[in-house]
Amino acid sequence: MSLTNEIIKQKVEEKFGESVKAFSEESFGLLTFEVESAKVIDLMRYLRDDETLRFNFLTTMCGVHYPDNDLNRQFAVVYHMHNWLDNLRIRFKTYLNGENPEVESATKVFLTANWMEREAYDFYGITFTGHPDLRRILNMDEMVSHPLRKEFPMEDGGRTDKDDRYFGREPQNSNLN
Amino acid sequence: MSEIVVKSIEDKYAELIKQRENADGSELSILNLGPVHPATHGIFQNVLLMDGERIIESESTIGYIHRAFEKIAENRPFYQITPLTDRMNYCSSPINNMGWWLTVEKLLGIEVPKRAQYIRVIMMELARIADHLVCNSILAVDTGAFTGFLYVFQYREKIYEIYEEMCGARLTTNMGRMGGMERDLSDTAYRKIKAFLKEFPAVMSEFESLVSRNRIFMDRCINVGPISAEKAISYGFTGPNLRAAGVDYDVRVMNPYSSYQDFQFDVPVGKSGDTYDRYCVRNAEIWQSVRIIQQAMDNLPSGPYHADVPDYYLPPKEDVYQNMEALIYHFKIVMGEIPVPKNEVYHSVEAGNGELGFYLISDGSRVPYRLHFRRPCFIYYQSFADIVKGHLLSDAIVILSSLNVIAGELDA
Amino acid sequence: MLPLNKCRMTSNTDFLPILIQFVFVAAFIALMIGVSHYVGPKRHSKNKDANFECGVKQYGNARIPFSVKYFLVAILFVLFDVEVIFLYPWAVNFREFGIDGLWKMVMFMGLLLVGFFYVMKKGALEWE
Amino acid sequence: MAENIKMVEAPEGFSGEGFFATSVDKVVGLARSKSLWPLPFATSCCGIEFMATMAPHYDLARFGSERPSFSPRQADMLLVMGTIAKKMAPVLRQVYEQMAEPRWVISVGACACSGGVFDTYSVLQGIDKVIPVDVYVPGCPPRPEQILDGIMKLQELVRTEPMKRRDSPEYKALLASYGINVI
Repeated sequence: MSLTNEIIKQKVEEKFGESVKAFSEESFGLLTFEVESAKVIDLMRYLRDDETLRFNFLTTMCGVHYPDNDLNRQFAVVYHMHNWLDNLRIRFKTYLNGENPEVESATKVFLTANWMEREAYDFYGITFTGHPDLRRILNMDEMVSHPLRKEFPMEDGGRTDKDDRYFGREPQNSNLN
Repeated sequence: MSEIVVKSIEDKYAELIKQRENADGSELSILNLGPVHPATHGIFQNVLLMDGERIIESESTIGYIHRAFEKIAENRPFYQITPLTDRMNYCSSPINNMGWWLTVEKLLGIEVPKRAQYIRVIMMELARIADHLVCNSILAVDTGAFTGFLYVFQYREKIYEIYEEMCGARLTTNMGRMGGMERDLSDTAYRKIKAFLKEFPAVMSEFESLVSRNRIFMDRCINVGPISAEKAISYGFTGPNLRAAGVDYDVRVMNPYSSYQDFQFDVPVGKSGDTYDRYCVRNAEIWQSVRIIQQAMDNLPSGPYHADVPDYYLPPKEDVYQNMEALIYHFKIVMGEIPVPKNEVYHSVEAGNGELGFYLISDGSRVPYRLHFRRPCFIYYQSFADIVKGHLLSDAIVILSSLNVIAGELDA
Repeated sequence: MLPLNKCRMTSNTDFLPILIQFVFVAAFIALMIGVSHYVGPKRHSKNKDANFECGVKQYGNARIPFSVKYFLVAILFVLFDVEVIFLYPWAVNFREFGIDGLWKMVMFMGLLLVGFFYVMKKGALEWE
Repeated sequence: MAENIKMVEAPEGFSGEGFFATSVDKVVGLARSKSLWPLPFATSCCGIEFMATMAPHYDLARFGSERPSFSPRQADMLLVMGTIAKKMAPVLRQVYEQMAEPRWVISVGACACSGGVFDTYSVLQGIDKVIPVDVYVPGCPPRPEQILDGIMKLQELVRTEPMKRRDSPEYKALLASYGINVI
């Protein structure tokens, strides 16, 4: 019998009980649900090793910042997994605390998570405990702030050549006023 | 928060040097396959710990052209994000563009007419040929066969001419629109594609006869940098590098998009995942792409080249001056006020290097709330340190160019 | 009766042109290096004199003991390259040498071929 | 037959019976302009356009730049092509400083000239904040003809450059303004 979303939902709920919630399929038939940050790695290992589920591929993993959520739901880490044998994808998210976003590292389960987690750390400051070498990967090592957070401006604040008033923004860096 | 000790790569290796005194007295040395290097066809740095000629350990540093695509994507309306995508994998930019358009159309639920889908397939397969041509000819240049590069780049220029017919640009194509293509295949484009299909196979077989059975090339590439299928999957390999390892995962076959199911093509698969397999898989894929373009050109359906969705597709200019609705639509689209549902979508396409995925979270406003690019180069390049252990330095260079790591996609 | 001037002894004055040629060569080289050394501009700075390591900070120094394999491969190359140089004068006028010239060259190449097989059997060419 | 071949015209000078006298500047300038060895500092998309420029169709070798040298020691012309992130700026400056005088810089592409479309925190807004630039080639990416045009403009500059420019106080002030102090 081919794998369907209901079977996955039923097996995951029966294995993890109340730590998985908010199942939904309105994202174009792709089963999406939430999981507690403590249970992420066990869930991932279970999805990979279970004979009927067989999610053998971690497609991608990224951080998301929700500044106006309440404190312990301000950061989310979204995992996409893909079952190549039955061609089914799932997406599960885990919400993390705003001040100190921390989740267990998935490098023990999939080697591909190594750089993905370093990128999430670099962009959002989410620390992955147990990561072999958690450093900044894309930005300069001397950079202290985490640029993809919503409050971080896109343009480089220190530039002098572009006067913000011509771009319809308040004169942040123009020294003419 | 746990205080993360940031140790520079060189200090870490210095300790290894002190521990490991060699029997014959020759010390280990640190070599920089660094940012400005003829062999790294792009800007990434590998600090190699070397014992004479053999590599013991390697550490990659990337991010030298990090341009914060995901931050820019959060400040731009939907139709302005395509110029970002074709600067990711700039060897095959139409595939990235079409990937983005397919994601947005999936989110908005737009049904693209058959003719536009066929034109998109033609453009994507031409881009795949261009991407594989660059990778294989540069791999041949790295092992010393320079003439192949010169022959093959002539035909890459022909592909660029076809792009120019379609969208006016050679490299950063920004091709396609929400709901189809921006213009129909002009008859010069039609003629150029026909000419390309007629002449290219001869040049390709000449290139293959020059390089594939070349004694030096085979010695330099066979059994160099093999990777097993399980490790490739665990490292997140997709695309030609994974198929070279023996796994026939191809997004065009697994979940076909843009009417790929109408075409017959096979997915070439290697055995041992070494450099020669990656080269052969890319060569075979070029032949399959030619086959797809041939089929697409033969039964190219007639009809409109874009969906009738005035909310998202810019009305023709003369209509905008005549009637009022076209003016309103034109104004709303250009200002980015297009009706976008509050939803999230993940869609992936088979790019030149693997599965290029777009994870889009939209909160109904004119800009995406979060857009994450699943970049194949970024994901499989982390295995380079693992593959290259124990090889000679000259093998490391051949492995690097056979992995076809493109800096734009790596540091997006 | 042999024409007298045909077979006179080679006195050492016949080698004078070669000597002059050597002097010219040495003088030309010394001149070129000397002039470009003194006339050429010299600009130094800390960054400019640091050696180039792909544009990033250089670590460790290059003067470390390295294994003898490198030297072995280099010397073998020089040996067989010099062997090829002997082919050139022979190839230019091998028609005048005739058959015995051919045998001389075959013997010469044969000896070196034996040396080549010896090197291969001793495993000097394998890298590990 | 030979009227369509464009020969390099001899520099102006005083020619008489079997001799030709001209200033050293002109001869050296002519020689330098026809043998500029490029250092292809190709980072992103413009690098692929540079590969198209080196390929036989647009063939940069016709202008004497056949041999690209990746080490700054033998390079005359630093072709900075593509986006230069702030992480890359010290590397670019190090490569520029290690080039032997006389050296020239062409900044190819909008990203190198002014940061281009990427007005973000991580991109250096124009390489002339780090090194002095001689020729700017606009375009994103510039077509190979534009790159060739930029190189021809630089050849004009090289041909007419006086020998003493590199020792002149203005040039030293220019370098000092970039913090490059040469003794």
